[in-house]
Amino acid sequence: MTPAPYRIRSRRPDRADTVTLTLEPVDGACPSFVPGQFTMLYAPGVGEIPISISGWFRPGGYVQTIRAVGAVSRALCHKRRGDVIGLRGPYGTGWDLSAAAGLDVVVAAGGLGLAPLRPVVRELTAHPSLYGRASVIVGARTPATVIYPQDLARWHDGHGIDVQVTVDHPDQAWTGPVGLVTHLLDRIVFEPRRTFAFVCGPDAMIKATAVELVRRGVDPRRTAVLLERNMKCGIGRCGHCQLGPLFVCLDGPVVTYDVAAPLLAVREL
Amino acid sequence: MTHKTIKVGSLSRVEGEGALTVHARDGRVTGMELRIYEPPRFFEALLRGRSHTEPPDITARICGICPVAYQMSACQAVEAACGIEVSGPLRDLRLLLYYGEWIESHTLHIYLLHAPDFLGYESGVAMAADHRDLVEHGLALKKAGNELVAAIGGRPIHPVNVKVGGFYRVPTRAELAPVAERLRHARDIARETVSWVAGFDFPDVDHDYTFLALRHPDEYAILSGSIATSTGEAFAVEEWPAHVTEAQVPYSTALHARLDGEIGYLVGPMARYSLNSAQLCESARQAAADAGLGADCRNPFRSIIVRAVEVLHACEKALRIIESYTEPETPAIPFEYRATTGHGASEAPRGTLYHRYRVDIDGSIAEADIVPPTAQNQARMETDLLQLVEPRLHLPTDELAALCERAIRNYDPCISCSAHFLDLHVDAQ
Amino acid sequence: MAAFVLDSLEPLIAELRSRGFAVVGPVARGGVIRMEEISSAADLPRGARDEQTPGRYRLSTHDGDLMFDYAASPDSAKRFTQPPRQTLIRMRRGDIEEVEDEAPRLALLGIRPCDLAALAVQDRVFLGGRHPDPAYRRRREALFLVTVNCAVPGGTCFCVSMGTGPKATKGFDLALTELADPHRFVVEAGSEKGVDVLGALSQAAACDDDLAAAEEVSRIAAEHMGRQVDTEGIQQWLPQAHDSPRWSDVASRCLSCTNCTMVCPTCFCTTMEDSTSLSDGTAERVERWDSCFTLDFSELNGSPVRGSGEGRYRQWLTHKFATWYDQFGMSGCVGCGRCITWCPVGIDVTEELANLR
Amino acid sequence: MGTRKGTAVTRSVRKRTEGVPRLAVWKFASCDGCQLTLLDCEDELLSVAAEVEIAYFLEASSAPGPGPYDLSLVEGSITTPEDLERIQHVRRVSKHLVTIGACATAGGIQALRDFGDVREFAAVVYARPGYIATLDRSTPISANVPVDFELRGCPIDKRQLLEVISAFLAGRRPVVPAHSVCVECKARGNACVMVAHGTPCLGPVTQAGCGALCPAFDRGCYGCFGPMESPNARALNKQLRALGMSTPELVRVYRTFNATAEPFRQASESAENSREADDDA
Ligand SMILES: Cc1cc2nc3c(=O)[nH]c(=O)nc-3n(C[C@H](O)[C@H](O)[C@H](O)COP(=O)(O)OP(=O)(O)OC[C@H]3O[C@@H](n4cnc5c(N)ncnc54)[C@H](O)[C@@H]3O)c2cc1C
Ligand code: SF4
Ligand code: SF4
Ligand code: SF4
Repeated sequence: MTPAPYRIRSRRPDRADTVTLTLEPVDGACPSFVPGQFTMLYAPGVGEIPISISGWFRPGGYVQTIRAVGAVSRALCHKRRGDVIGLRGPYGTGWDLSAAAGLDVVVAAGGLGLAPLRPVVRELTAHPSLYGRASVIVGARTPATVIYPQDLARWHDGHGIDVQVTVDHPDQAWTGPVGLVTHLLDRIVFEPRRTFAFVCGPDAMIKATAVELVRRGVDPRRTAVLLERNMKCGIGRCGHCQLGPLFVCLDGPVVTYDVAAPLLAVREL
Repeated sequence: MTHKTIKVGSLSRVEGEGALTVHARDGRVTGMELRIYEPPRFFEALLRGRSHTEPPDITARICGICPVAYQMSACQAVEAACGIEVSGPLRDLRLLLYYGEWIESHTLHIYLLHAPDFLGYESGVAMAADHRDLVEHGLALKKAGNELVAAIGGRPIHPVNVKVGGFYRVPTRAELAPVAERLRHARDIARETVSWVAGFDFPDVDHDYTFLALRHPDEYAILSGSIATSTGEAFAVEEWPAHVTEAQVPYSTALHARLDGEIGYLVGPMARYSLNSAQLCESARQAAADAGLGADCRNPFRSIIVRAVEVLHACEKALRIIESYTEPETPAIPFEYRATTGHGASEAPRGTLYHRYRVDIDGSIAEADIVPPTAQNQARMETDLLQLVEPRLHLPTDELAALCERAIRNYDPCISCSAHFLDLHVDAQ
Repeated sequence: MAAFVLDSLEPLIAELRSRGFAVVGPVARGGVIRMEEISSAADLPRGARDEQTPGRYRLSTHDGDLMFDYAASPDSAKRFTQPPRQTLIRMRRGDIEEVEDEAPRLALLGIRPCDLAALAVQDRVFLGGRHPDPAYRRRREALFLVTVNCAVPGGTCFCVSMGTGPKATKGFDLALTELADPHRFVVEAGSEKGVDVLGALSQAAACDDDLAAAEEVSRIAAEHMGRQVDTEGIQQWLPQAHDSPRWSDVASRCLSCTNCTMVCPTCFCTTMEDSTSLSDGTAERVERWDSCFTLDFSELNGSPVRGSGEGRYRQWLTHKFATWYDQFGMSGCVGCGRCITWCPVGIDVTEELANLR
Repeated sequence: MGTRKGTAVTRSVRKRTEGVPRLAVWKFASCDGCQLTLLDCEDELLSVAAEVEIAYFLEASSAPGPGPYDLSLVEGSITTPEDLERIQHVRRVSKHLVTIGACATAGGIQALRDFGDVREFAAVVYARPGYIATLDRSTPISANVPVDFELRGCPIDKRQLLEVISAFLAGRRPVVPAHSVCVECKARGNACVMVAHGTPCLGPVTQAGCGALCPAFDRGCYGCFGPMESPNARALNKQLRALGMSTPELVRVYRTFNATAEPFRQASESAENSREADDDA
């Protein structure tokens, strides 16, 4: 339960309230990770919160994107290059990319949910031949809350991935689609019975998207979702993240929809 | 023609809030406002209809500085009404609790509120910048008092363990042992405190006070006794209403207490000391003598020495009680209420605190009367201020203002004892 | 396993103390049996008997020599294996420092078979997974366990239903059965440590009468269980009862006060508290007992997932009796009845389960 | 211990230090106990004073520094027309405003006037009540200006006060849980006084913070920290009645220091109207 010291190697403000940090261990090696896993980031004296890993850099360090929503996330966002913070992990389950081999891939993100999906898309761009058609659909509240706009553009322009973005509340400059992310499923091409989907966002977005995917014929066991629950320890000890039989920190955060569906269906579980 | 107005905007380093304005013309004080802007909280009214068991908890909230005093006077008034008396080891525990409050409250006043005046600082904290050791000693002494109150009462402010008839749970010897340890150290600090404050530079003042305090046959009265005065008048606490009356005076809406028709008597450390100093314990008496206190004390600036002497006395007495402490059989004595009136008085750090309750046939409070020390002293404070200011009108305004504020602080007024305080307006012309 | 007879516990207590153990045993304090450090058998609550019903506990004293003539007290081993508060780390000027508390060598004398079962649950929770807890291990390994088989189950006990009592079969260093007329103890060792301690005492082998009397004690206790739970298929049916109207019924009575989880010997949930010192900027991280009945517990994005009393009670009961199997392969309930006795409004899990079924 | 003669004139030794957070302590209708809690932090007071500038604290200092303040601690409730204006000023000059204690957070014991007639109250105490400038109600600070955090207790707890000050200075959430007193009661190792002694206790509906003081002294909690996050007073009242509390006792027990905190007000009113008693019949 003791965090290891990590130095902030670089800090990039993404959006008004969102920052991407690259973190490298002050000493020792950085443990490898599976996309989808998270770490517990500790802002000294303020608190510790789960944050997904959204990338890796050589020779060894994590890229993590944090939105300032409360005390701890704000403290982390305010850290500067060179500051030392604490890190535990990586913890939890990851996206099972091997299960998607040879299949069409749909990556669906709601808001900040794109952060843990970023390494998935990186894999798709690195080894396009291993997968079928690849699409990324993103829903955000406003155009200003879409994260990684450069990445999205590069994936689309440079790697031939079908990237679609929709927003709830457009601004003057917005020319793209407006509405729920599920509507974007009509705009992309995939063969439902031969598709693997990766879904991450708020509970409601996950549910709506997965339901829609399954209705179109995607196998729930091939629909991976990333769940979010209150976490204090990240290692199955504090009890906070329970979702029915699951410890989201150990059995998740990534689970397949066949597992998640009955649990998400129960109110206040 | 000279005309000036001296304003002490907000009285500081007093408990509660007040302000003073003095108007003067041609060398005469033409008006004075000792404005207490402590809003009234109507305790006597809201006690009506409450159970006779509730005054200790409720009246504690009149003052966070001396809640134990309120609890003790309240308990005794209700107990008097119900015809019981708490004695023996339970009474000792009450004394112990009370000594804790004396130590804590007096030390707060001496070190953090009063001494800075003599040494020329704005606050105890500022004083610590130059005299860290000194202030740390004071805080250690204060802490000893607080820990004593907490050991018996649960917490220093608004203790939870006091009830009519005794306590909810009595402490074990083991629980008191660490407190005794600290008290022994506190006693040494208290002794040093007396000689330290005795060395201050005191203005030469000698007032002709009428003093009032409790007197007890066996001890330097704190918890109970009868009323003694420097006029030689003595009476039982039940006779308080016959002797002490509260009246509204024409120039003020404040209730001024009168003793046998006379306005402006004084309660508090100086009164206690002057009336009962022979009953102080040996070492406190010795320390007082060494500090140059005579048989009585009539210089309010020197009241800081009296407080220090009382702290030493409290430490000594508390230690003795702890040393011989055995757990009482029961934490409280059982009783049945009676529909009568009961009176209770005890010596709050700031002076005699009187409570009276009339208990109704259903056990509720039909009537409550609370006379806190600061209300009793207010008239006397105003007289003092007048006497202080008039011959010094030539002094620079801020110096005079500081002097006035000091004069008020001498009395350690606890304005939160707001049961009776009102706005006081004085017209300048 | 060989059984022996002890006439007095005095030599045992002395032996344990001489081996550097602080002996923690039952004492009667404030009208309740508490587990506190004792120095002699004289500290044990001779003649004490309890009466436990939902939301009510009363202790009384009787003639006779029996020292363990009552059921589970509010203190289980949890307080010692998982302290209510512990500092995990301290951080000074960028240096993160792990706080390693000394694990006290404790001999728990008089803990009950259900408490041993609870320790087995804790062992599974804290040591059996992917992230074993070294601090728990240290404290756990420093324990010497002297259990006492129950003679009089409390009015709220249901260990027979849960298969955890009233007689201990494993998990102890020594197991005692207290017998009257004459007052004596049948003692068995359950570990090498136990054998070793026992070997240092002068004891006589238990005769057949002693053994029969001990068996009888356990048999009678088993017959007098205050309550019972039908555990058949509970792992399946309980989670499926999530829409039962019974939840809102119990929620109207439940105070969300957390007492049930606090006294439960297996409830392990904690939270973290971070603080900074004003004077030197030292940051500290403390882990303390928490409960699924608090709103912070499930807070997500500013509001609790389980905002209703219904949701919180359901989480607790379902976790204890059903999802615990999914997570740890065993029940989270050992049938000690503490949550029933110590619920201030007397909510009874056995009754709720019967009604939900 | 050294002796030093001083002058009567107060001089200011504290320079305004750049970058040091500035703390102010304000008083409204109250007993002073909550602000005294700051002076009762004997072990911490001087280190606090080294970290923050105690810029305005009349109880302790005669040199009030001017605003603005980074953190204002406000004690007491609003009961007079002047105080109504003064609290607006306090809000204006304060970056963070934290109320301390039951008076500032819930109106305090003086809010009992809400259940009666304040003019009658004044007449009981004063011969000429006409002079009294007071409002009909005693309102918490949050009823008058926005408040950043409310610290409970009558009085507040010293550890919690230090925690709030350090949390605000460190920019984190103060660790001041809103759950019941029972959590602390059990962590402290108390046996429940309701269960073990049949003593009525408000602990289950009262917010933690005191460290479960009353049960530790064999007494039922009397609710001085106000309602907890999810109080179920109706269920508790049923049990309190079973333990022998009468309707007037129930009404009174909620009407003390947090009488107008909404859940306690409701609890006392529903007890008063005996709806619960009827329900149970
Ligand atoms: C597996 C996982 C991955 C996540 N990945 C990211 C990410 O990549 N980027 C990102 O910005 N956010 C991520 N979050 C959400 C992030 O953890 C919360 O925003 C954060 O905990 C809020 O804490 P706070 O102290 O800033 O806010 P506050 O509202 O002050 O929260 C206080 C406390 O409440 C709890 N809490 C509140 N909201 C959450 C929450 N949503 N999840 C868990 N605990 C919560 C925390 O324990 C926190 O200590 C992730 C959450 C989980 C569970
Ligand atoms: S079940 Fe009982 S003990 Fe548990 S939270 Fe509810 S009222 Fe409290
Ligand atoms: S004594 Fe009161 S505070 Fe403590 S557990 Fe019982 S009900 Fe809760
Ligand atoms: S137990 Fe209740 S009444 Fe007693 S101090 Fe704590 S909050 Fe106040």
